[in-house]
Amino acid sequence: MKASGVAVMRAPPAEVWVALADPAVLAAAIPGCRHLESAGPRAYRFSIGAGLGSLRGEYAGEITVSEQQEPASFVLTAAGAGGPGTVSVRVRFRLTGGAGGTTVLGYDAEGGVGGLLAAAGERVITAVAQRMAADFFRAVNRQLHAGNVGAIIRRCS
Amino acid sequence: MTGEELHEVALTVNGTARTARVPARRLLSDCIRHDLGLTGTHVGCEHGVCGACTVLLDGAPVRSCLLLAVSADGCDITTVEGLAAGDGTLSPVQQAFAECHGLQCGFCTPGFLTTITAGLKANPEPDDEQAREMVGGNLCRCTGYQNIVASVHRAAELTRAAGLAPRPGAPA
Amino acid sequence: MKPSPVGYSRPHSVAEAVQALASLGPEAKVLAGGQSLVPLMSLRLARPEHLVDINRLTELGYIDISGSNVTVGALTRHAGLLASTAAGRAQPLLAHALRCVAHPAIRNRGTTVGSLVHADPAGEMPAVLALLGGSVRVASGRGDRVIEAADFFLGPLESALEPDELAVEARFPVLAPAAGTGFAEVSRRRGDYAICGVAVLASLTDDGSSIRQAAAAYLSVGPVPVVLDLTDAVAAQPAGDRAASYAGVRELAAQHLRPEGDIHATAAYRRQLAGVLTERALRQAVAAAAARIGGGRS
Amino acid sequence: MSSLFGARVQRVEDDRLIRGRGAYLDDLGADALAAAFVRSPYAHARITGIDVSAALEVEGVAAIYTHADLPDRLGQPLPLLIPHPDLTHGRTPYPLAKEEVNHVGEAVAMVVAADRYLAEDAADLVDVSYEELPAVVGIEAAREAADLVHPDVPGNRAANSVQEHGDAAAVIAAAPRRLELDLHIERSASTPLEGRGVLARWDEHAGQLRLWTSTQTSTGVRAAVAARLGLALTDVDVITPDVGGGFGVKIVHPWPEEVLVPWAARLLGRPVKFTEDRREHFIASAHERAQLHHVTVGFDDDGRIRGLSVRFWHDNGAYVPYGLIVPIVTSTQLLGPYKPDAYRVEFDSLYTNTVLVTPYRGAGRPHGCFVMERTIDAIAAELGLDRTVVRERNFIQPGEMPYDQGLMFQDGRPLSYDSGDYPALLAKLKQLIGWDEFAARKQAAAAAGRRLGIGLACYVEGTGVGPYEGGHVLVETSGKVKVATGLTTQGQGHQTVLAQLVADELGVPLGDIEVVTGDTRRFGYAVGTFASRTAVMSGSAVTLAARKAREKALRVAANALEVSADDLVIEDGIVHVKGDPDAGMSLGTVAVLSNPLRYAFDEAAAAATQFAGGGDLTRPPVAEDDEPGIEGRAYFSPVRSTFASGMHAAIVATDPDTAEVTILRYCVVHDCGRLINPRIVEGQIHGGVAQGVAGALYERMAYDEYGQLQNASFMDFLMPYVSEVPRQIEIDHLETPSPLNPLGVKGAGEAGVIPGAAVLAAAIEDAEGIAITSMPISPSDLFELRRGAGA
Repeated sequence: MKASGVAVMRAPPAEVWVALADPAVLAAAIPGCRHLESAGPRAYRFSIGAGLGSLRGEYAGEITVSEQQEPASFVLTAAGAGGPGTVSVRVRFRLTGGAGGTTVLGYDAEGGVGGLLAAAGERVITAVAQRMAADFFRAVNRQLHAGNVGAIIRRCS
Repeated sequence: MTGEELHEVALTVNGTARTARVPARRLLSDCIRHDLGLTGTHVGCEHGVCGACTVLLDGAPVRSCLLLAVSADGCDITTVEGLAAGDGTLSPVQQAFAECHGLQCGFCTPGFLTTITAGLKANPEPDDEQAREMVGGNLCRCTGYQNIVASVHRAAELTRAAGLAPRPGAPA
Repeated sequence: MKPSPVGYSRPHSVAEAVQALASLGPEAKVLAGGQSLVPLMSLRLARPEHLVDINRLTELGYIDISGSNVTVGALTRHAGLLASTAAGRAQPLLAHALRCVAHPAIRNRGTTVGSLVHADPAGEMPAVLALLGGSVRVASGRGDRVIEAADFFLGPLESALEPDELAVEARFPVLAPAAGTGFAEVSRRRGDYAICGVAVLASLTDDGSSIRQAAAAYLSVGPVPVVLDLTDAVAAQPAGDRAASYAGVRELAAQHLRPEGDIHATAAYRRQLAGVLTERALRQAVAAAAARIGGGRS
Repeated sequence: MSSLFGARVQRVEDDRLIRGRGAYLDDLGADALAAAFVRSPYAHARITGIDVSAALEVEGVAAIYTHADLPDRLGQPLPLLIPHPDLTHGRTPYPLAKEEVNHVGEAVAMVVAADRYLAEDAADLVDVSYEELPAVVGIEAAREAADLVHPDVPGNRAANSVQEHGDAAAVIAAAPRRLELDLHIERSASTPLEGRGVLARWDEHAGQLRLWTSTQTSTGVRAAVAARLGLALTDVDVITPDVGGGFGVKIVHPWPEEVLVPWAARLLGRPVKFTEDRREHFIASAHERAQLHHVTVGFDDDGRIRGLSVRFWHDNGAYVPYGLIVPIVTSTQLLGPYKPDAYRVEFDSLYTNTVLVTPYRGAGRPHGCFVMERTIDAIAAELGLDRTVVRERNFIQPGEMPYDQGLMFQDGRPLSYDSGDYPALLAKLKQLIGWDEFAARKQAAAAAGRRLGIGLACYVEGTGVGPYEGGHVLVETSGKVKVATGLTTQGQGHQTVLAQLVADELGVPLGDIEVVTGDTRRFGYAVGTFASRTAVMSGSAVTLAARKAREKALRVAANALEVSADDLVIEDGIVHVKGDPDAGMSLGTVAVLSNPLRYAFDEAAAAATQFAGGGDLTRPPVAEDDEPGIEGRAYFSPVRSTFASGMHAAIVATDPDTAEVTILRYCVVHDCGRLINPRIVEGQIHGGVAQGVAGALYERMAYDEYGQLQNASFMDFLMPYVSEVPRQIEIDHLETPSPLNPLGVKGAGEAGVIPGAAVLAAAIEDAEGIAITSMPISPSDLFELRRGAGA
């Protein structure tokens, strides 16, 4: 299963980079995220309630960030398991400066679902993934806009 | 986990009033097979694609694996066991399947028999296209469908011969 | 493959139903035909805590054709709507599309409104509602509201219904006098979800000589039904002329649609189908419109 | 009485089945506990922990078992059923995974509960922690072996096998012309409408087990279960109920469930039942077909094949319980009706982290046929010759029979064709489909903007594989005849066909004969139902058994009637003097007289009691060399397989816009020796053709790179409806009797499926002018091929 896309973030790459590295931002942005905690360097443990319409499930697992080339690109790997099955996804993010202090955030996601989920058919799963990606970027944008980024930068310094 | 709430379900099955106490999640197919003991209705996929579990709900073919028994409460159900006459005489559709070698392993057959029974009521004289359409939602792995389509035509013939065809305009 | 435990209530009025939904909260689901919900439950992909079975709300089993809409109650089965010659006359697209919805046994139980609420991007009826610019009336303890098709489909398997809301009816605008519809889809097996499907609505100039407007709605090419205005590509095309070239619409479809690939079809193949089927459905629509005008004259 | 051999007799099986009175596995055991399994969601992982505590809390749960609970014998890997010297690294699964899982769906824990709903509830709550390992998916990945499925199997290679006659390399090098092809067949599966299932009852007092299982071999299951549970064969009965289709997948045994369910039933002292659901059948039973082939062929300017060398790679999935049968069949049956001067075949059987691979109807032949027929079509294209001409020039001629291909077949015996007339078959096929008239039709269609194509494919199929089957025929005092054979039936009409044979031998009405299959209580020695062997093996065995019963009946009747047995005939159940129907007695009476009695239980029996008089008082009532009763038991064990053959042709239309393929005509000519029941043989061909079309145009197993099966449902695994199979399957027969069995018959069960992919690939290629080298092919695939070809 593969999905690619581009999202325009209303902040320069440096800020977006910091935002995407911040558990608080991720926790607020990952659709259905119930809980997200650090699990060592560039690793987080999460539990989310994900799904769409009739199709919902609770998942727990780990996110790791790798291949970081600040502020140009990084790879986010997530693997989780829950009642309906298993989910594993690997997303490469590419950050490039856009017009008016924005960031064009390109992503190439590659993932698979296992267990019962696989039986749901790729048609539905791909749709779910795209929906979640869209929600994720919208939320990150909201965070950036809500001025949380400033706060983030302060926390990081 | 504590016991589930049970619901009383009253059904008229093949003309006989039957009741069962089942949890809300009990599939109609399981209720018919296991609670009522009518195992002629078979389950081939439990996601509504194969049609083996097709029964007639108030006369219309439905997938019994896609209905909850509680939701069918009060309905009239015909299963394969209810197709032959009271004296055991095979229905035209059953007879046609035997004559035309319309079955091999026989597992999907009940779903075809119920579907065609209702189909011929609605359209007593199907042309080849309509005959194929009539069985178009049922899977069979054995026959390649050739003799099943032949059985539809033969059943229509037998029905006409027996004068069982409904008068034009009569309710299907 | 058996559903997980679930609570059950069977209201006997819309009031009871919305009350139940309000009190049960977001993990409750409405059970109408169940032809999409029950298999998901058997696969344990859907695990609602409670079902509100509306199959006793016979008051919602209506098809009402008055003025500008074919109005379909929440308990009207696909088969019932398909069998309604009056509905077929008022809006022929309903029958065209319904014939492609799964198989008869599914249509005997599945409800048209239910398939809209399920909001499967591969479903035929959401595309029809979107193309015709219909709407869905929903009820809740907070009162009724009408959701326009354009706002109804949020994403795959996600409609604009709030958890406490019950969709009570769908409204499909009737066909305008000088208009016609067409429907074409390609599926791997007859009755399967389409790899790509297109519904087209076209209207002709009053004298029927040429096309005034045309629009298409697509299934299985996006997260929600995609509506595309074809007018620019076909306006002023002679309607009667069989040889008329609709190559323009293929272009248009290819440009504007961004379908995804899956195990059944590559994205490129879907785009190809979108173009081909748009042209096929458009030809049907134009021919139908011309026939209506001809019929009207004679 | 006219012979029933060759008659289109109506099936005796059907009455029960069309009344809904069939008794399939899940129709039995209403009182049984239900089993459900916790199955791996990962294709390859190490099990780091299993916590069943929450699951045990579920109301109605009787027990939950993991590998740790299994006693010694049961804790061992399941048997490798068919060892082979080339199978150097055979691996089989544990009934419940021990430390590692090797495919999605592998059983990790078994839950037994009051019903299946509760069992699934508990299974959901069994908490298994896994450490995911890299999954090996697809033949290329297995071949590269960057990761290993089994750490102790280098190169993921279960086996490497070579067979050769003549020096293929040298002959190819010396040949005037040379071609190389890469050919690929994807995975499909048997997918019977009824999945697997097993029900066990343990009789504590008798210490005996009774097992019902949806299998293709009840004696095989009995032997395996007895061994694993430490029971005597005499304490295990295995009964095959009505079976909702098998097509190969149910010949594998014992499935984990077949040993775990009886074990649990004995432990719990309650009957236990497992009914496989559809999703389980996709991920926890077996698949077939996936192979990659590289062909090198040397031929002359006339299209005569000089040397043929085939190198192929077989995806055997995570384990190989059924050994190398599939690739061996491919490597031998690939030759079909042809006779290259030299042939070399080499294959690797490779492990992948996917569902295991075992025979599916056709069992390696569809791939072999695809490879050979695509090769011949390529030769024809290369030389600009008609495809039928190249085939004719390479056929083994009738005068050359028996023809030894110089290889070893799947039964470990010489690949030697017993009979067949391939030129005659091809002539019939060309006639049937109108081969010579097609060019004009194609041209006319092209003028109208339609693309038509025609293709054909030929095959030879080794059927009636040994080692043996047996039959028992008993005449009851009622005159009714009870027939038993050990192999099982899955809808092929065995009861009807075997009854036809016995009716002819014994001269009794069909209605007086009852045939029982697959019940170890009735017949304990058998092999199973596979390789299209029932008519040949059990057909011959029950015929020989019936002849013994007949001889005995004639002898007893001759004594009673005081005539010579040579003067007697049996007609309509009456033994009487030739030409004098009145001078005779019923077979029932003969049965009574054959059994000297002390006690009478009815009028007829009284005639056989000791004071009824008659008989020679100087001799014992039962002679030293004799036995009471009219019965016969016989076994048939042929020296080697018999080889059926056939040829299919199809005409297709391909949509220039949507790339959809429509089959306009599908023709079959078929030679399975003498036909016992043409109606049933045609039914077998219909079903086979439908599966051939399915494998060519619709069905595949879509694994992603993580080893997840993405289409594990009938929604996405595209088993054809009536709308996807040819409207009409036109059939013509040729009958070249087999000299290897008393009936002159050959197998017919698998034939229909074999040439499907080859025929349709050829027809699509002819319509499109694009080489088709990989099957199945979907409209999307064809569209992409067109784009690649710039079409």
